[in-house]
Amino acid sequence: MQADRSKYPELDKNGNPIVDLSSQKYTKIWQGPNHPGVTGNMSLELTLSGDEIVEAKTHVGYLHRGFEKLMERRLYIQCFPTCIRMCVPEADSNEYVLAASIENLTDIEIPEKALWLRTLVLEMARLQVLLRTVPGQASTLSLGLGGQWGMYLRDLILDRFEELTGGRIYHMFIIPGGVRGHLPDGFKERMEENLKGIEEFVGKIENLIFNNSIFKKRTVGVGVIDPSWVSKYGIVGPNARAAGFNRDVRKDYPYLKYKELDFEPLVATDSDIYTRNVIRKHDLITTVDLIRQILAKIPEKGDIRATTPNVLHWEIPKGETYQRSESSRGEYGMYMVSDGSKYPRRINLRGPSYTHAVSLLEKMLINANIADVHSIMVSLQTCPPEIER
Amino acid sequence: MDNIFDDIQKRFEITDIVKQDKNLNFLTCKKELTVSLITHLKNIEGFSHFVLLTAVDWIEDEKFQLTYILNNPDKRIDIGIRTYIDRGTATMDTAHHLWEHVATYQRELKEMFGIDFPGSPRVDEQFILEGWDDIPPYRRDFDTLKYAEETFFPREGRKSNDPAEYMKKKLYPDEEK
Amino acid sequence: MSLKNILTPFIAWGNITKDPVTVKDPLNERPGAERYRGFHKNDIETCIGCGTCEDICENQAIDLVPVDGIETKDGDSGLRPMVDYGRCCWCALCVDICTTGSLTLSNEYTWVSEDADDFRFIPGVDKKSWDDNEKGWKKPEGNYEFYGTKRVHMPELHAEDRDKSFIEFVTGYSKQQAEEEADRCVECGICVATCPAHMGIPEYISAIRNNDLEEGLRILYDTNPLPEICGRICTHKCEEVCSVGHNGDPLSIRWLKRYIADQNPSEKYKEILNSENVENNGKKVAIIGSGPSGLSAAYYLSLIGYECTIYEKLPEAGGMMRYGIPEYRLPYDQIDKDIDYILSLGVKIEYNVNIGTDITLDKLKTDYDAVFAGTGLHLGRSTRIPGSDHKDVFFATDLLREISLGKEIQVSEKIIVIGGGNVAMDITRSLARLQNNKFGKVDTTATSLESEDIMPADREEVVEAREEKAIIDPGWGPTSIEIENDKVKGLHVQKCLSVFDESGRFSPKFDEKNTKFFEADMIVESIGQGMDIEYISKETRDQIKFDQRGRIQVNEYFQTGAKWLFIGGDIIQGPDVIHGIANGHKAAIGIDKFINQNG
Amino acid sequence: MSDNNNSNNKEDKFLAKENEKRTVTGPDGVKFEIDPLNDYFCDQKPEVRDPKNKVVEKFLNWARAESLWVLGFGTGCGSIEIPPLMTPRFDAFRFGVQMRPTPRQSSVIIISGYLAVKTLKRVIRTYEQMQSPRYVLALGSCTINGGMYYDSYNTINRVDYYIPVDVYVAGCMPRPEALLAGFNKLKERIKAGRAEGANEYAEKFDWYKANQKKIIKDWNMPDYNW
Repeated sequence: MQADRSKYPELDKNGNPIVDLSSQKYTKIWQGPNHPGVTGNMSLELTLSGDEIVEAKTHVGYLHRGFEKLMERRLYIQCFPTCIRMCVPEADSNEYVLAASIENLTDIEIPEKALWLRTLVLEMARLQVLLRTVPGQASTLSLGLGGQWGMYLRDLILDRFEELTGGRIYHMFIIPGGVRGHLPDGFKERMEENLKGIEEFVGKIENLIFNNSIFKKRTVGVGVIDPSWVSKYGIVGPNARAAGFNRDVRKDYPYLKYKELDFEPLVATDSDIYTRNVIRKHDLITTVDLIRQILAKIPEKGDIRATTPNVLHWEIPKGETYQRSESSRGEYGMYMVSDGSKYPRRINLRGPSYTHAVSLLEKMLINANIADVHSIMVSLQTCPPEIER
Repeated sequence: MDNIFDDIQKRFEITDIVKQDKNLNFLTCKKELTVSLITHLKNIEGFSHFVLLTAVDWIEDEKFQLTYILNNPDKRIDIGIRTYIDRGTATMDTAHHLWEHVATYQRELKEMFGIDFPGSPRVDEQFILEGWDDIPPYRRDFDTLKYAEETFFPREGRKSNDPAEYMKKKLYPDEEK
Repeated sequence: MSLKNILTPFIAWGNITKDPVTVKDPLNERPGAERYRGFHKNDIETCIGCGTCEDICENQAIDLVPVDGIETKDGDSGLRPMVDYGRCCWCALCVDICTTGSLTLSNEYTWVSEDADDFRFIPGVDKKSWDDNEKGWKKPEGNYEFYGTKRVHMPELHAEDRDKSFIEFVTGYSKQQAEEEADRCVECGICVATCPAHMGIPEYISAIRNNDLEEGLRILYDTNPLPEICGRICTHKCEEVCSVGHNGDPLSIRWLKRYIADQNPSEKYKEILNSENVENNGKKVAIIGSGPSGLSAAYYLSLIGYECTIYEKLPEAGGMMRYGIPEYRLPYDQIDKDIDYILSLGVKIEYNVNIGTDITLDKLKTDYDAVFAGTGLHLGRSTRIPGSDHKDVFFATDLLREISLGKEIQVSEKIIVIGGGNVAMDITRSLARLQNNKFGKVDTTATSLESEDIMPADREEVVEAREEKAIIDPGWGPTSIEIENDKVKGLHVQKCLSVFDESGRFSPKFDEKNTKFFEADMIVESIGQGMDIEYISKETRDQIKFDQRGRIQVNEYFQTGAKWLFIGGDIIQGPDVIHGIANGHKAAIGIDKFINQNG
Repeated sequence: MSDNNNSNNKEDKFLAKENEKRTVTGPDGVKFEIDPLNDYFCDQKPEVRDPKNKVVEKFLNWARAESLWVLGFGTGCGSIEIPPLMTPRFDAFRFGVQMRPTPRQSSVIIISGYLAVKTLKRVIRTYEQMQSPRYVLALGSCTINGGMYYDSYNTINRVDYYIPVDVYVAGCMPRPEALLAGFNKLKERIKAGRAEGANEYAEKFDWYKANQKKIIKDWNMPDYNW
């Protein structure tokens, strides 16, 4: 789509538009934080010429709680309930990367069963998020029905979470050293029933959303990520896979039990909103399959937690590490520095949204139509709390 | 992996190589050579994915440690590059020209640690905080609890007792220390 | 765009005949799951108010508050956790670490209020609708512990290697073992008040973890100048109340104390404890008896600058610690290590001086500014049953003293020990060793009034005695000693049903039909000891107040009615090293006050 | 108001560029000065609304209680439970609760958990833009006493110091069912005539403003704006 640049501002030598608001040619509007068209609590400062965006700035910090500071004054075990709030919709990746970082620095051997349970929880979390975002992409175009269905199915997965972990949103299940519970009786059967429902749902949204002419019109060829941007903007996960890069932490750096599971991420090249959503739908199908595989392989007996030192004065050896996992949005990593004391020296979280929703979004929105802003944001699957933490 | 080190060790004065994981290494580089090392790794060695940039405050040594983590997606290896800068002046060469999102990281470091990256786009704009007028909050000498207690009206009326002290007081009321 | 793309979305109309999935009455139809982490419950009877929940709470949501109707007693702080739901995040770490397992979460989750101050409550005390919910989060089963519940085994000699000799059989922790054991501590501090000397137990355990044993020694000497001795033979009341012991083995606090003392060389004590330059204040205090209370008083007084002189009746210092406790439990060189340090501070000691005969108490009164008496319980108490005045019937204290003095004592082939306390175990095990040496076999039986579960002796003493092939047969009350031809034949006993009455007073009840006869040719009585205060002159004794049962009355500083005379130790608080040490410390403070007041 | 002028007169390093005094040229070429903070906002203080007729008021309260229009503003983690609440499983619409995209149409604002200082500023503006009577539902520990961010330098500890709160719901996060219970409580309160948050805000306006200004350092907006 080559836009007519004649009405756009001159560019300065760095390529930035020279926008003179007083010239009355431009409108500046703020989208968010109190706006139904933003994902979560963040805002966009958009400069428009007509209905096309000439300049976009992402503003974050509305959800800043200073976790990285707070965790510096918490024991390692106390970091565990704290850190999971860094990304609300998919809290389990936070738990996992924290536990993995601690375990990497201390060389604790995690029991087999705990590893399987961790894998299960991570996949359930992915399923739960994708049930929200895949039909949610259509909801941005006011095609809300799929979203209503997906939200109901997601709630059933949350019920399974509640049974297994004791919590609906914040599961606090993957604790440093292991996990916090065994599979409840009858869990597999109830889960299987939910998975069947989800498979049926995937078939339905195929017709309801992916074959929908409105959806196609509004998403095919819109919000394109150029493949050359992938390394330039640090794009990961489904967004990179839609642009032709097979990037999946589960395959590339197999952690937990992913080596023993059979799955293949989908890679596409069109790299528009539609393709990204197809990739996510494929992830959803993969995840359903993975959960079946995990439930079949999970050992009946075994410990759920390794023996650790007394958590009240657990000192982690001096060192630093970076541990990653594949969240539904892509590579999710934690950089941890320990100075050998009971408190972490520094914990830094690398969420995919950090690059997706700031530098990439600012780039993608230029020349976009204002009506597509919401779709583009949702297609990048931005999660504001992990940007500012 | 090791041949990369052999190669760069000659050109850049790197020290303290720590093999943390089978595909994760940390090394220390001098401040002046860091950006050129990163450029080298990106352009020659295929470390095309920039993972993160962050700082660690070693207040006792009067130093900030900056950590750049780079990833080679083809060979699937990570390198963490540490560099130490003086805490008082806290300035570092910008690397925003290598990846677009580095500028965001540098903006955050400017705001949260007070580390300046001259030349980095929008580095002086507020990123996360709004109207912050105290010392940068991620610095170790900023006491967040004290700040919160002084600023945010915690709900009053809470009082806790230490079991040991309380028991001594109760069981041996006429003892004094 | 094909026609298909326009028509397929209409499949949604297929749902028009389906039942809605909506929950009809969400408030009542959806209880939380089996393990849901809802609101807190606390079994306040089981809770001991140790505050571990408070320590682990990352949100400072838990306060420990006093509760009406819950008394503070040993092992129970009387405090209960109050939860602030303006802070809680329902992570349930408090449940997982709860030492007694009293704290759980229910599966109730609805609490709305117009007043923000409502959300603070004491679970279990403030009645809530979810108190009886069976479901909710409990500590996960299986291997899921936040702190070690198994005690690190103390290396000791095997029964075969130790049952003939008097060498110390407990060999002490290694560095790794000590740190591992110290790691189990949750630093609640429940033990501190229970310890008569209020030792800084969590602090010195923390010093072991931090590998700062010099700091550990300083903490020990703050309240206890005999750590080597206490680290071996203390009655460790602290371990009985240890909160970790509610769900697992209690911490072996005594062995950890011993570890600190063992690891610090005696020659560095002065430097570590910073006691090299103590200024003499010119005041003098006399101390009668070099037992734990006397030594403790001397230590703390000399630290403030007093010149202390100890008068000891026996040839070596240590009192009951040396002459009442067998060497296999407390080697003499360790006693010397502690005592030598105290003496190195300038404390003088006069051996073989008997107050009352060699020097009178009144002379001490005039020569010194104050007198502390810790003369201990050296007189054996008799059962006074028929035959107990026979020459082959001995008191345990006498025998133990003789063994320590190196004298040969009578050892027969069949021995009965009457008593179930630690002294009885000491003499039983000592005699068993001597028998083993002399005859190559053991035939010593200890019998006590108390049944096995309420025997006052430490559990491990009983176990170890049995390992050494002594027989422990508790629950019998002695009735008479059979004597034939002026030779002891044995002991008649009857079954003891209960020792104490409802109000806890000593009033044993017997089953007279159920009797037994123990064959023996030597009998040792070990049912308690008495004090000897003959050395106190008549007029002084008139000033001292006694209660109805003949016990000396003292104030909180162990000061008697005669203001210059302080009495402490076993005489006041029964046979116990740590009480003696605490008494000595308190008395030292009291003496300092008394002398300062008198100018 | 005098305070507004203050914020204009003093050199404010946080003042947004759009709010600065400047000269602009109109489409017809005429130049004129604008002072956004004074020109663009109404600066009238809120007034206490005193219902004259008790019977009518009772009827109105019943009507208000049965149709709670909630502003769709997710201020914290709690907003994650709003979508399930509004979708088929819990279907809050049947209880008269529905989401609105703009403060002008809403009567209820949900403070869903912690409030960062930056969000608080928006929440205050939003709250002031809502029509009276307006109600505040506060979710989770964070709104009561700081929750797990009690020691954070960027989140407030209690909401009731900045805007009046009607009902608190405990939880972290409160489940949709608990939220529905919160709405029931709010209805009860409105029907009983106790939900007078808007009047309270007007009565104690200076106190609320002082609290707000204590923590919002870049106060580059008028004192009252709607």
